[in-house]
Amino acid sequence: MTRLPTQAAERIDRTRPITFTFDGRPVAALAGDTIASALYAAGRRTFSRSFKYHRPRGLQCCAGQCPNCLVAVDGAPGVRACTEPVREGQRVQHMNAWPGLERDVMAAIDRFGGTFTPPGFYYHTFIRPRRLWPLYEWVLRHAAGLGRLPRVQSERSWRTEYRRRHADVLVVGAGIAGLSAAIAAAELGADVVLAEEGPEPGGRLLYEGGHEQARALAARAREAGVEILCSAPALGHFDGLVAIWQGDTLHQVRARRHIYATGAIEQPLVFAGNDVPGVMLSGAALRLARLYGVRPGGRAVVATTSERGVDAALALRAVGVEVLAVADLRPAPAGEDARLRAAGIEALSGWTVVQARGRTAVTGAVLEPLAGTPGSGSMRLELDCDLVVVSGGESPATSLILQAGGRSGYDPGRGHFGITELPPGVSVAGQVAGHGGAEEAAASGELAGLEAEAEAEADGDPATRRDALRARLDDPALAPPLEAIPPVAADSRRGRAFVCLCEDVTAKDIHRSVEEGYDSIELCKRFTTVMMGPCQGRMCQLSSVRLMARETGQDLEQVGMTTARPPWSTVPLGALAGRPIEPGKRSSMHGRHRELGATVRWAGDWRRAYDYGDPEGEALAVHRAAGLIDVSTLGKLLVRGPDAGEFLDRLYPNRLSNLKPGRIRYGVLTSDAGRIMDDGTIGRIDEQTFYVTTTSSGAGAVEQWFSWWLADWGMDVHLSDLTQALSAVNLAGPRARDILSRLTDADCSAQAFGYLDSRQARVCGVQSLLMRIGFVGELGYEIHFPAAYGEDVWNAILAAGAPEGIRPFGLEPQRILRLEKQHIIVGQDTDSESTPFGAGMPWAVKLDKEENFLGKWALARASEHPPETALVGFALEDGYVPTEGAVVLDAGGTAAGQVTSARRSRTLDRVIGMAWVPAGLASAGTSITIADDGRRVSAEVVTEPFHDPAGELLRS
Amino acid sequence: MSFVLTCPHCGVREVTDFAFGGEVSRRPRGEPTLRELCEYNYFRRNVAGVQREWWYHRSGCRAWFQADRDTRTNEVLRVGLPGELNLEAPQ
Amino acid sequence: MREIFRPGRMWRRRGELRESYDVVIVGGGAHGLATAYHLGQLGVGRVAVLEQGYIGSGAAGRNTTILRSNYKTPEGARFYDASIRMYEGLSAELDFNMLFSQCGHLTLAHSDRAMLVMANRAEVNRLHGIDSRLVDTAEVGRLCPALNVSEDVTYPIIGALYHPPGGIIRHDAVVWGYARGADRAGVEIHPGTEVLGLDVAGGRVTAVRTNRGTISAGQVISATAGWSTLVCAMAGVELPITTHILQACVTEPVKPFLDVVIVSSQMHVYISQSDRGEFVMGSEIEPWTTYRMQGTLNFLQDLTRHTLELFPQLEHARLLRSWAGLCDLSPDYSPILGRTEVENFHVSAGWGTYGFKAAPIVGKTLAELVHSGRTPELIAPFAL
Amino acid sequence: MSLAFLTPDSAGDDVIARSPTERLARAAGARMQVREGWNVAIAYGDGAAERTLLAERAVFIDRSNLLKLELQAHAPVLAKIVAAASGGHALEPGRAVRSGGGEAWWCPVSPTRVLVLGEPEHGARIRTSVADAADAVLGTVTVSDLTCGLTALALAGPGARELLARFCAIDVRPAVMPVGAFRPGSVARTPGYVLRDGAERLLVLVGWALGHYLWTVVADAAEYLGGGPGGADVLIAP
Ligand SMILES: Cc1cc2nc3c(=O)[nH]c(=O)nc-3n(C[C@H](O)[C@H](O)[C@H](O)COP(=O)(O)OP(=O)(O)OC[C@H]3O[C@@H](n4cnc5c(N)ncnc54)[C@H](O)[C@@H]3O)c2cc1C
Ligand SMILES: NC(=O)c1ccc[n+]([C@@H]2O[C@H](COP(=O)([O-])OP(=O)(O)OC[C@H]3O[C@@H](n4cnc5c(N)ncnc54)[C@H](O)[C@@H]3O)[C@@H](O)[C@H]2O)c1
Ligand SMILES: Cc1cc2nc3c(=O)[nH]c(=O)nc-3n(C[C@H](O)[C@H](O)[C@H](O)COP(=O)(O)O)c2cc1C
Ligand SMILES: [Zn+2]
Repeated sequence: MTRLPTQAAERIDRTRPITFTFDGRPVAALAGDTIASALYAAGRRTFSRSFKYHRPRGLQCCAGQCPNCLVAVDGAPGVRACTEPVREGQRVQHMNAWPGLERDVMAAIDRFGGTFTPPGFYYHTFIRPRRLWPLYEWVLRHAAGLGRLPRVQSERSWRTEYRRRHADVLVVGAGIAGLSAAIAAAELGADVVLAEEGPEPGGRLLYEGGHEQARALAARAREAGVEILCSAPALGHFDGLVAIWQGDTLHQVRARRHIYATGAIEQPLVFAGNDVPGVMLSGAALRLARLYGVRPGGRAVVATTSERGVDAALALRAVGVEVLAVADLRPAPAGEDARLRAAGIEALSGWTVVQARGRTAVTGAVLEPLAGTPGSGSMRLELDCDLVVVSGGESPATSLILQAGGRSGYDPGRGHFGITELPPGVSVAGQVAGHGGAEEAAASGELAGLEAEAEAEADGDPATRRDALRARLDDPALAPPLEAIPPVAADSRRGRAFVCLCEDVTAKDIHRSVEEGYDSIELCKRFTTVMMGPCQGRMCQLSSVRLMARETGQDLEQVGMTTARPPWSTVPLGALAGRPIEPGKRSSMHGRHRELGATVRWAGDWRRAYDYGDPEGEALAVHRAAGLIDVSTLGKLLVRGPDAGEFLDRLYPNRLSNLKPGRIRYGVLTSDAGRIMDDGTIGRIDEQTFYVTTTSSGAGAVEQWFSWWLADWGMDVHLSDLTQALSAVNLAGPRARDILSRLTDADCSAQAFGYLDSRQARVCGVQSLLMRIGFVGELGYEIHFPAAYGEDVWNAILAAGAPEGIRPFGLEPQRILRLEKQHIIVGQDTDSESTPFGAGMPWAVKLDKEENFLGKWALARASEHPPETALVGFALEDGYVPTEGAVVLDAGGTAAGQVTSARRSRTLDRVIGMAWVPAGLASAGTSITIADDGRRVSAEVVTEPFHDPAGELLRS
Repeated sequence: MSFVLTCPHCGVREVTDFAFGGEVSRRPRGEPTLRELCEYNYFRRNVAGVQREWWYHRSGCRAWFQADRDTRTNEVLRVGLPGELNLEAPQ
Repeated sequence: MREIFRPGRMWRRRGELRESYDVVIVGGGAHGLATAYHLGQLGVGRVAVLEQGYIGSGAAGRNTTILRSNYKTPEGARFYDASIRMYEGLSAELDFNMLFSQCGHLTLAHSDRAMLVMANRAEVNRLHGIDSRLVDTAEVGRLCPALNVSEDVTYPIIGALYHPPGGIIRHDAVVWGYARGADRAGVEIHPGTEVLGLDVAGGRVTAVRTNRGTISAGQVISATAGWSTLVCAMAGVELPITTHILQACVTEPVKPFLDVVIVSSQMHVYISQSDRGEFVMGSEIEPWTTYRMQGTLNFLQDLTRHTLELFPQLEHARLLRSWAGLCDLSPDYSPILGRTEVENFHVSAGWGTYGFKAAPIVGKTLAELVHSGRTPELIAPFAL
Repeated sequence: MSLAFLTPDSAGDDVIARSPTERLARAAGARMQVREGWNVAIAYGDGAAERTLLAERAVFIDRSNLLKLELQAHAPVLAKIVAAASGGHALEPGRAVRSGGGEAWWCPVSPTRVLVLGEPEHGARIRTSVADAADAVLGTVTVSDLTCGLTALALAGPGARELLARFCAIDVRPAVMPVGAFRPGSVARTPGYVLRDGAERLLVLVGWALGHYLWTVVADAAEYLGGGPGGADVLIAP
């Protein structure tokens, strides 16, 4: 491994060697290296194979912007080697090549297939014969894709975190501008977060000679209390919420003010062979040399549109790179070529690179004067070199600002799209705002920081300082020098000139796309897939727009940019997902159910006991002796106040205001469209107080519904949601009374406590609300009591009932039991279209009530015609249990209804169910045909409860 | 989470704290015609502009309130409890 | 073969607007362009498609491209089945490969209730000759080995509705294929042409005002999806529709391992792997109405959390881009298709999150309606 | 009292009140003791480790046994009650006030709804005084005992805020949310409340049936940050 002598700004620790493997072979690195810097130091030039043509690709940006160094690290694909720090023992692998990076069989596409695979070739091929398309598709499919993920994996293995952070000011980008902004705001007392995607604050200062300043500024910022997040790209601006990804953590920052100091992205030039390994941006070459002590090449040619390339040439020269020539695209010598000449470097004003030679590494460069420059057409220079350094202008990193609602426009002076309009609460500083020089960037940062805290601070110094800064930034002398706008040297005879390295889109492809009619930037993007790869246009948007402008004869502003969308940098799904814990409600008895062997399943947002292993037996126990079921999941609402009765009369289609204290009534809840929303019982506790129960899954919606109408009607009613505050059990079966009597002092006799009565009493010593309700069709008591006692009361009742043979029963046996009674379950036997009439509950609707209750008008209309379909019970003799959801056929054999419930009842010794059937088939005794999984079965309609049709047991 | 809403009781919260209740419409006072009933039940103005709408602070104070929000930008111009925004409903 | 290497122009360059057209279609999405194509096939006179942005800039260019026909209601099943059958022949018909991948479609059930609904769908589908059946967890595992079918997860999979003809397609290709077909039949396509008003006189539509001038029109069709309320309101037609955003996202492309479309409504996830190797994922609509096509962080968070429960191996797949599109939701999730109370003004709306799959049949039937003046039976149930 | 069935005041010998997190606490090594009719996790091990965590990082402590009364009344009526109970304090949104002896926090959910939180040992007294206050005003007052409606965890220690930030979006920076500030809002993706009841203390409440869930979320985050569960006694200064 060869390194340059110690560099002042270097990030590596030469005393700490680290070893990792690349494609299985060990690579020696130093602490502080990135994977790419270590590999480069070790002599590697090819880092990846391109998406489509499998061309060798080398380092281009060294800043995590381009797709050229995507590798897989410890199995995770898509990692940017140029920013990923090395770790001991890390397994790094190349991605898109077989058998290896050096020899990739698919590279044949590049040699031979190129002309056969223009953009979108697949749209025009493989159309006929149709039956071969799946085969072609398989081939296409398997050629696509870069990385490889495990085919199967049983659970997440990466722990990721969310962190919420509120701040006064969020600064994105810790270059000189961002640091200055953060310091200014924090020193005024603001709570500031500063996010930087690089591993260290400093931005360009770090490798452009300002590392000491960078480190001093960072220290000052920390001192002022700024929270600096490094290796932390801000991914998106979501209406003021900014997501920042840092390793295992996704920070979600909501700040009062946002300062974007995201700098600018150095742009490549488009010329033949501009993708050959060894062609790199000036920033990349400098980073390699200065941050990692790696010499980017031996003999270099530089092409630039600004001073940036000139600086780079001199800097490279200083680290021992022989710089053969600097092709400066600016027409007139900017006077700076003197600097180059002094260093013995040839300066070629008005020239550009038209071709980089070489296949797997640069071997030479061809330079020519630009069209319109003296010598163009006749002069050319061919130089042998191993490095072509380009600097094709800078494109402000505006993505997040645009996401925040800012606008951009083409700035002809600078040759790029800059910010023209800012949304409220957002400011910009530094190069992204057009303040490119270090001092200017610092000044604009400081100003943004001061402004961010303007409201907070007392007047005086900062205000004066702000004015001074504004004056300085407005100085016309600071107007940027005109930069040359690089023409496109896309002479296809010399080879492919790439616009987009992610997707292997060439200048010629853009030309073709326009020719074919995809003549807007958006259509061109979608057709050629330019800008749709991992870089999302950072390296290719500007070139694409320029090419489009040329091809369509529009100016760049008219061509415009494509939409800025999150994420700013690609991010593993795991980092977005956070912790995988989902809220699940559990009743207080949950632990006991498990110990009793219950199968637990979801029911709405609750975890519920489905059964205890023997659903039919559990149901039988309820018929023969007693059973106990946990019904804590029922929604429970307290409706209280002088208007409570009227409120309920307006909500329910039946009358509730005349209910007597201590009595209970069933009610269905309908929408104004007359559809069933929910059902439950309403008990009156006293004159002003009602206790309403809802279905388990409907509880939230009903509470929301009640409070909505309460808000709208403004009645004197209080609502209190008691769903979770109370545990509830249903003790049911012929022996329920005996068992209960032993647990309470209350008189449980049929005379004192009849069907649909409610009472308050202590049960097992606990104050409870008791309700005689019979969903399961036997004598039964619902007992509601404070949730903290759930477990102990449950145990006590089971213990007390042991002599009678009480059994706990779950949801499944309850379904059998209620089906025997033809009690409906809203949401299973009804859907969003069902009305009480269709569901066979006309008695639950009192159209003669004078209140305009919810659903009244629609129900009144519905009542005028008999429903087209009706919910009925049915029975089957041959033991077959139809699938719930099976179709009921009409006489003509077409689908006209549906089975909603079906179970085998051991008590009745037959299969029973409920189904929606056409009105003509709804009368008792009619035979209906059910189509189920290809078979036809007939069943008989039964319109009264199968069990205890007269309800004697219920009332006993 | 994207835009925030200011609950009249609790202050600023992420929109995911709230349930959306749709645009504020008027329930017919007396017996509506079939067309009126349909319009009330199903038809919405669905404006591209400022809309007065219902929100429920589901995760917080559990109050329903109204907001005037621009559906083109999601900017919330004002919020209030029912009856507080008694200015003419926005056009 | 020549065509591949020198394909020539897809459509003519946008020309000037004429003063009048027989039919003006507002909206250059899949529905508008399919209708234009079929009008062209029927030889209907001068037809123009007016599109405010670029063709396919609406939901057609933003959708997750899932095609299926296993709908619950008989009329829906019939209708979508006809559309899928058209899709099957569309690449050949338009001589443009739309990369229709009939890889199959699995709707996962995590609850009894979902199983019930799916059993019903399967049965209704079967009665209409649509290949659709209920499968158990083990078979789900066989059909999609990459899927985590373990019981030890938050929402275990208890079964699925399997629909072999379902699949995904290259959405832009559908738009472009129809646009080319329409263009070749003489239809004019006008991108960058925003409709600002509709003139109605004597109960019938007469003219269309645009940012490029007013044109008179014999018949006008609104195929403006998320913008339907606004365009229909220009003619005084009210709709039972609200507009919401639906979001989607893609990952960086990886080598293929998911060969079937997976949908879990309970977890609000649908996911497929495209021919480019990227995972295309979507979720449910945002509950609030909006016309602003900007996404939310919450979407990305919930979607990825749920997706990783189904596919833990995607934890290191990288999110590449996310976006939002508009959806025109009707209260009963059923479209609104055909005539309106304004004469000669027709509409295709209410497509919510599922209208892409309907584009071919909508195009065909709407064109028939315009051409013949009679509402085709297939779409009669969807009248306003 | 017509709503007596809401009040946990068991008279049964074998029936004690249990927190929804009891089993998790036991599994984490809690020592339990019955106090005021509640089975309380008083300490983990000898309590030394949790005291260190409290001083240096963060502990979370089950406080589900806190008394929680919900009062509803018209705003002026409610204001009167609060003023009487708190020695003249007005009900300001987002600010809880302490009642007379400092034994209860009166937390405004809205102008028409307050949540009163108190230590279990003062439970009877607070209940009586609230009932008296309700009786003393004109207008309907509804007092619902939500002691078992909400589970509560106290987050304490210098890392309390950072711990909360892992699962809750509410801004609890001291400048924004000083001691006594009270916020209804989403906690761990479910409806909840946060009260800052001390400089380095945050009390988090969510629905009772989500106690198990909340504990799981908090324990998971705490473990990552180097914190852990603490017993009720850790909050009592040694
Ligand atoms: C994220 C997302 C995922 C989806 N996933 C699926 C899926 O998997 N499967 C499926 O079948 N469906 C899906 N859909 C729904 C489907 O995309 C739409 O229902 C369907 O595309 C709508 O028809 P369209 O293509 O004609 O609409 P659009 O493409 O929206 O066309 C309407 C056009 O009208 C234009 N327009 C509007 N107003 C005017 C005006 N005033 N003047 C001129 N032009 C105007 C718009 O610019 C737009 O181009 C999804 C939708 C979204 C947003
Ligand atoms: N040498 C010269 O003569 C010369 C000329 C022009 C400019 N400059 C330099 O240009 C710099 C301009 O300063 P600046 O601060 O505007 O730019 P900068 O490029 O130094 O800093 C921008 C920073 O933002 C970070 N960033 C961008 N997007 C991000 C995101 N989404 N999330 C997190 N971090 C993100 C980048 O990693 C970078 O570190 C100065 O350092 C100046 O010295 C120098
Ligand atoms: C099925 C599908 C696949 C897509 N794949 C990509 C992709 O690979 N890369 C990309 O940048 N965008 C992809 N997009 C998103 C588009 O770039 C773009 O975001 C979307 O069409 C919405 O347009 P807008 O972002 O310009 O508003 C895809 C879109 C769809 C509908
Ligand atoms: Zn609130």
